[in-house]
Amino acid sequence: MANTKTDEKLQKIAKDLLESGEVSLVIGYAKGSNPQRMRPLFITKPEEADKLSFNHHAVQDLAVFLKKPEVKKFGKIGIVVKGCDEKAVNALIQEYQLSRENIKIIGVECNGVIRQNLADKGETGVSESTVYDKCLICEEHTPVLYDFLVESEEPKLNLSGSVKPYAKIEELESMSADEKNAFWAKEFDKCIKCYACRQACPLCYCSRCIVEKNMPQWIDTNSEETGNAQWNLIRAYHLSGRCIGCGECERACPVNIPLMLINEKMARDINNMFGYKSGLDINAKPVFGVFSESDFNDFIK
Amino acid sequence: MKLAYYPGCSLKGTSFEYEVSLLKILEAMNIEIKEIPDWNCCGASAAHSINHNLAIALPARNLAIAEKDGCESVLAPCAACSNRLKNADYELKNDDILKKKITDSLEMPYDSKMSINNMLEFLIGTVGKDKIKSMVKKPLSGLKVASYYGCLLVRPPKVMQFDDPENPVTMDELVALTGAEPVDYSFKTECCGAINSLSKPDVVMALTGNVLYDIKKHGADLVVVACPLCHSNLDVRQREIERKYDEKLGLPVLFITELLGLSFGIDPKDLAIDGHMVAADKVLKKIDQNI
Amino acid sequence: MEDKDVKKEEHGAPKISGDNSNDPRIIAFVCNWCTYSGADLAGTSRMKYSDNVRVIKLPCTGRIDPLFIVEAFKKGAKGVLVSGCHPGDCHYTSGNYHSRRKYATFRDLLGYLGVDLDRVEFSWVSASEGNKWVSIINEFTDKIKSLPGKSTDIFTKK
Amino acid sequence: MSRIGVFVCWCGSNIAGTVDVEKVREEAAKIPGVVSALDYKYMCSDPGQNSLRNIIKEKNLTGVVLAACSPHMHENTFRKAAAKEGLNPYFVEIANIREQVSWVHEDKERATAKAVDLMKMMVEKVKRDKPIEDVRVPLNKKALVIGGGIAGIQAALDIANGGVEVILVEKEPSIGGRMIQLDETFPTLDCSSCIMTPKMVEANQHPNIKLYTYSEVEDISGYIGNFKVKIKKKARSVVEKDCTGCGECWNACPMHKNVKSEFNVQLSERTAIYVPFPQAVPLVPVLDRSVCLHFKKGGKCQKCYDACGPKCINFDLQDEIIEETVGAIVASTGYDLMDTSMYGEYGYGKYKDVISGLQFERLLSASGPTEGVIKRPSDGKTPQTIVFVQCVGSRDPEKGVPYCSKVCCMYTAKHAKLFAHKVHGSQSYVFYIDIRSTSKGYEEFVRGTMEQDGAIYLRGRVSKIYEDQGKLIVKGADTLSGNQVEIAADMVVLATGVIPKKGSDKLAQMLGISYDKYGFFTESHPKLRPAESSTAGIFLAGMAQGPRDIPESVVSGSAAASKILGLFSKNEYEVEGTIANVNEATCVACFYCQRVCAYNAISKKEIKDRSGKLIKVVANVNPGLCTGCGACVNACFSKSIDVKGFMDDQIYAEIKALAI
Repeated sequence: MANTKTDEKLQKIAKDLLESGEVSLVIGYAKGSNPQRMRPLFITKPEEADKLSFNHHAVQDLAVFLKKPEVKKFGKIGIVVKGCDEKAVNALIQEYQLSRENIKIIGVECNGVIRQNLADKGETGVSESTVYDKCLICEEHTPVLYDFLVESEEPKLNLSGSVKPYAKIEELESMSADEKNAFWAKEFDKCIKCYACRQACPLCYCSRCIVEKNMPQWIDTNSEETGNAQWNLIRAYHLSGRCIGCGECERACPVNIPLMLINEKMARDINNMFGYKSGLDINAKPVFGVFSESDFNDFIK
Repeated sequence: MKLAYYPGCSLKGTSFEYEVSLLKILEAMNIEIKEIPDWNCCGASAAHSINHNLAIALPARNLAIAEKDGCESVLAPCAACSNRLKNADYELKNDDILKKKITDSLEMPYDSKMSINNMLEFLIGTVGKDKIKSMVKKPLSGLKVASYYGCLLVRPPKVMQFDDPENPVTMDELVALTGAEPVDYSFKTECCGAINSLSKPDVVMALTGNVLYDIKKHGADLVVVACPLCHSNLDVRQREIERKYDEKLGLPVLFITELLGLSFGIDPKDLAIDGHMVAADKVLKKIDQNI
Repeated sequence: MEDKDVKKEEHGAPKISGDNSNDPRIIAFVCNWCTYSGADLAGTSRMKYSDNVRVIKLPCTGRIDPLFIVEAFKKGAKGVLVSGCHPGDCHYTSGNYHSRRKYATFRDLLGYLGVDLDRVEFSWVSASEGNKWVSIINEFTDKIKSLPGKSTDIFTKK
Repeated sequence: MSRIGVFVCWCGSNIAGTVDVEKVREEAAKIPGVVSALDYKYMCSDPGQNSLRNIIKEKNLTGVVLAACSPHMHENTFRKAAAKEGLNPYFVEIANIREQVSWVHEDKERATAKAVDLMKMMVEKVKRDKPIEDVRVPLNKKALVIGGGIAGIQAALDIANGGVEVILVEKEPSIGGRMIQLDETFPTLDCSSCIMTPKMVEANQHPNIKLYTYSEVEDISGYIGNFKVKIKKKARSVVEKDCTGCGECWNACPMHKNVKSEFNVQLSERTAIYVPFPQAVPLVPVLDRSVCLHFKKGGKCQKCYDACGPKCINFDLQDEIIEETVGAIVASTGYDLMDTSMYGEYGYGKYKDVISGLQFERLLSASGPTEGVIKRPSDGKTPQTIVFVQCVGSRDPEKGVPYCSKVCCMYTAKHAKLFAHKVHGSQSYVFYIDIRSTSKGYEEFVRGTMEQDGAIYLRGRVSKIYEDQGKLIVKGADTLSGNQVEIAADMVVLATGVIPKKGSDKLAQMLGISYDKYGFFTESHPKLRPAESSTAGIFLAGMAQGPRDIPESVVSGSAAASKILGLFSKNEYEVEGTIANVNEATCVACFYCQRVCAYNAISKKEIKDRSGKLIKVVANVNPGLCTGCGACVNACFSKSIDVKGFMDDQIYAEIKALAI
């Protein structure tokens, strides 16, 4: 398959970075064996740069690799990121998991990525009905922070407003406690406690997850309803105000629990309550690292 | 960038000179603006003292139309209009509940990303000093010009975010660009009494009189304004004030666009300068003598 | 080790059965400085209040982790109360402020996942507010007794 | 294996009247790990305590639970008793079955059930108690005072008189602060320099005080008892020890009309080499290199050097960094006046005769630019009418600050009074919002200004000041009569609000103490610990904490000093051992713990291998600073930090003990 201009730009940047020794590893995308899928690519030699590519099938948030020790040991790293993924890089910097000096951000302008299930059926067009919900609410089509920017050649995502992203959230909000309970009990019932959601998340970087702590065992490890509910609750809680909405947890879930309905709801509410959106500013203090005397107090007697 | 233009009622009526001169200088500078289609009242005169939601909804509709039209910035030459538009935008930005209520009732979305400019912001910010300077063909040197800002351009400062609210200088800077000499005086932002224009003319005369006599005392040849309400008080009432206080003023009151037009070398007639109550003949003569 | 089975047979005190909806178990997590002292004041003033509540003392609301709330539900509590110093009064300057953010978020999340928010209560009770402590406990107990649902059952085995 | 003793107290009938104490004891005996269960009438009595001690000894107990009154009553009593038998005092837990059970419930059966629950909780808790040792921190008995105004000088003198060495650091060339700029002080009208100068001299000559003027604190690390301080002694260009303060140098300086005097608040000029005022301490000039011709024109001018007898001027002197180790710090950095240029309507800066209160002080002062004769800056004439405007910036949330600056009501009354005394037949007007004159003699003082000295007080705000024919026209409202007023004045004095000294927020960050949104340092507790900062070992004094007048500043300086002397009366600083503890193996260094710590107790620790290679970074708790509040535990996602005395597994066990 021919290189697009975007690909060429990416390859040039990566090549230059590796040649000059500014980074010792570049993480990016390469075309997969199936043309409708992109796969992550790790390159350490300039001559490998020509494999780099980017298009609307580049779904994965590569920032997840930045938490891996085997990647960290490379020291200075270049990474290809979409706007949403780049927020994960910012959040990692905010939380001291990454230092700005050690990362070269190769931002790509992204007009939406096609849902994998549709892509697998042959969908190649970016449109309101084919991209992920996160793309419909995306405000960072151009990454907020980058060292290099590769502009998109593709047409802008046209929003008519006919598709309502995360519509289920409002529906859930209007339900009674028992109805909500029933909805989530059914969803969590499917959970097999594989922790793929955690592994796929760029911000779940603890080396010993709370669920693995057994003195005391706060979260039951059984994969019955009870342990599942506890796990999903605590996962969502630990990501509240931190989740940058890349949707990787939901995509990784083998039993299709709609995790983004929780993540997005919390992101909205945190923004409403505290005026904070995650991953937009590497110098901002995380929402749970600070407080305001005038914080939301209505629920306290 | 597409520029929306919100004329408001004054520019289409009592202050037609303002629009005529604005369009003229824009034409000269080759700048295109697009009048907001189907615009409505900004709510300045009555709505905002009676119904808060309406006072927000009216300007919001104009902004929403402009946004839908693909504009990122809007020019509202009338100070009251720009004041109302900015107020609505500010409240919508800071109150999500109100925003939902208003956009629901308008049945139009509004993204709150519109940059709203009053005339002075537009001239200094969007057009730019360099551009204006390059347009000046007929420098107005020797002319002493007092800039009167009134209240609406600068207050409330938190919302207007424009210049120093107590000592604004933007218009003076524009005056200086034309080659005229800006006159410093004490009542730049003092109330002209516009709110009482019809109900308590005595108060208006006292307040406007204060402003005009102070300007006179500081030796100005003329006054420039960027607000139709200021203009009508300073210009239309001047004769009456002279009679009441028994002291001549004879201060022509021009819109800043007219003054710029003059310095661009545009024929005063094309700028509708003859449309004012206080004749500007002397001033025009002075300008002509300069050349 | 102290496991549950041992406890069940050994502790023969008047015991509330597994389903305690009619006589609900309420667990209160309180800070040492304000609310615990406020409860002490209710005691020294011999005020009477509902005996469904069990108090767990912590140094500060800053130490009261949302995990405790879940754990309390897991162990059969029908209502959980968290109480500490009023804003500005924290013995440790800002523990209650930090926690307030967390509780606001956690509570929101609990509600979204279907826990009836009437079952989780937060209050500021100072060392001088013995009467407030009493009315909060009484009102909370009454409320819990009146709730029909089993919205915390997602955390317990059916 | 746990060997727990449970002691159920009757408290006479206080507990036993409502709780079946025997039942509680029986239940206790059934709990695995409980080797002794006992009930007794009064556990807190001597026989009660003795039986506790005997059983600890006899049964070799590893933990004790008292089902008794509130821990706030007798926890310490029982801990001490246990400690006497060699049991770690923290292995004593109290189940509060009096305040939380017998006194508040009536149904004996249900009360007993609750008492049993509470007792069981505490048994489970005590089983998991880990030995806790109180932390002892050695103390370097030397104090640092930052800021040499009246509060700092007072603190330094008190500490020094207590026999402790003090380092006093002052940013300006002389100590004295704001107070030495004032003329006379309310309400007694004693002259500020007359009462301040002796204190300055005393501080300078005190054998226990080391004075660094024209110096700034550059860096502070460490913690209570052991702060490492770096002080930058800025290059003075004058060798202090040789200088006699004769004045030949500044008299010789050619730059005598170009630089505005900071001390006289821009109302006069100073030379490039100068002392800020004649009574400066130390009386050693400073060469201002930013204006000195020698430095600006390539070394040609050296008139001061030529004039200097002892030849103590040295153009080559460099900034010097001095390192000191101290055990405690007083932050008394004082205040600045707000910039009133945002009040464009008052024309400060535009009209020469609109001046600030501090400028008026200098005009009044006998050592000021006009030698105490009130002359207006524009033309040097003596004003006959002065309008004083209070609350310029204060109590104005829109443009200034919402708080009251506290001293303005009083100094304005003083200004009006002194004006009346100095210019006979003059008239002053004071615009005010409220008059706040609550200290001793203050109200009488203000009334005197109104009644004897004829100042006209107008309750209302000023909307505009403009110049007209040589007069300043002051437009304002007199809300008591309901009239708009216009006063033609010769001069206007603005009572400008006070704000914290510029850069005090930076210092606070360096010290790790908290400050409010305006930049004032915050007290550890606003009522009960007003002299302490939130960080152990750092104390506060003076206006840096918030608006206050001279006597209050002096009191706060003395308070800080007495706290330090108290601290230094022991050789070690002792803190409770209930502090946080990091699990370094699982810590991922996200430092949320550090963000929520109100005490700056958490720092970064690098773990390195033998070759010095960094293995990982983890959070580290400073035992001297940690108070054991536990906010860090709540902030930690992986629960890699825990707080002794309230450990996660203890809380878990307590909840579990309540399981139904």
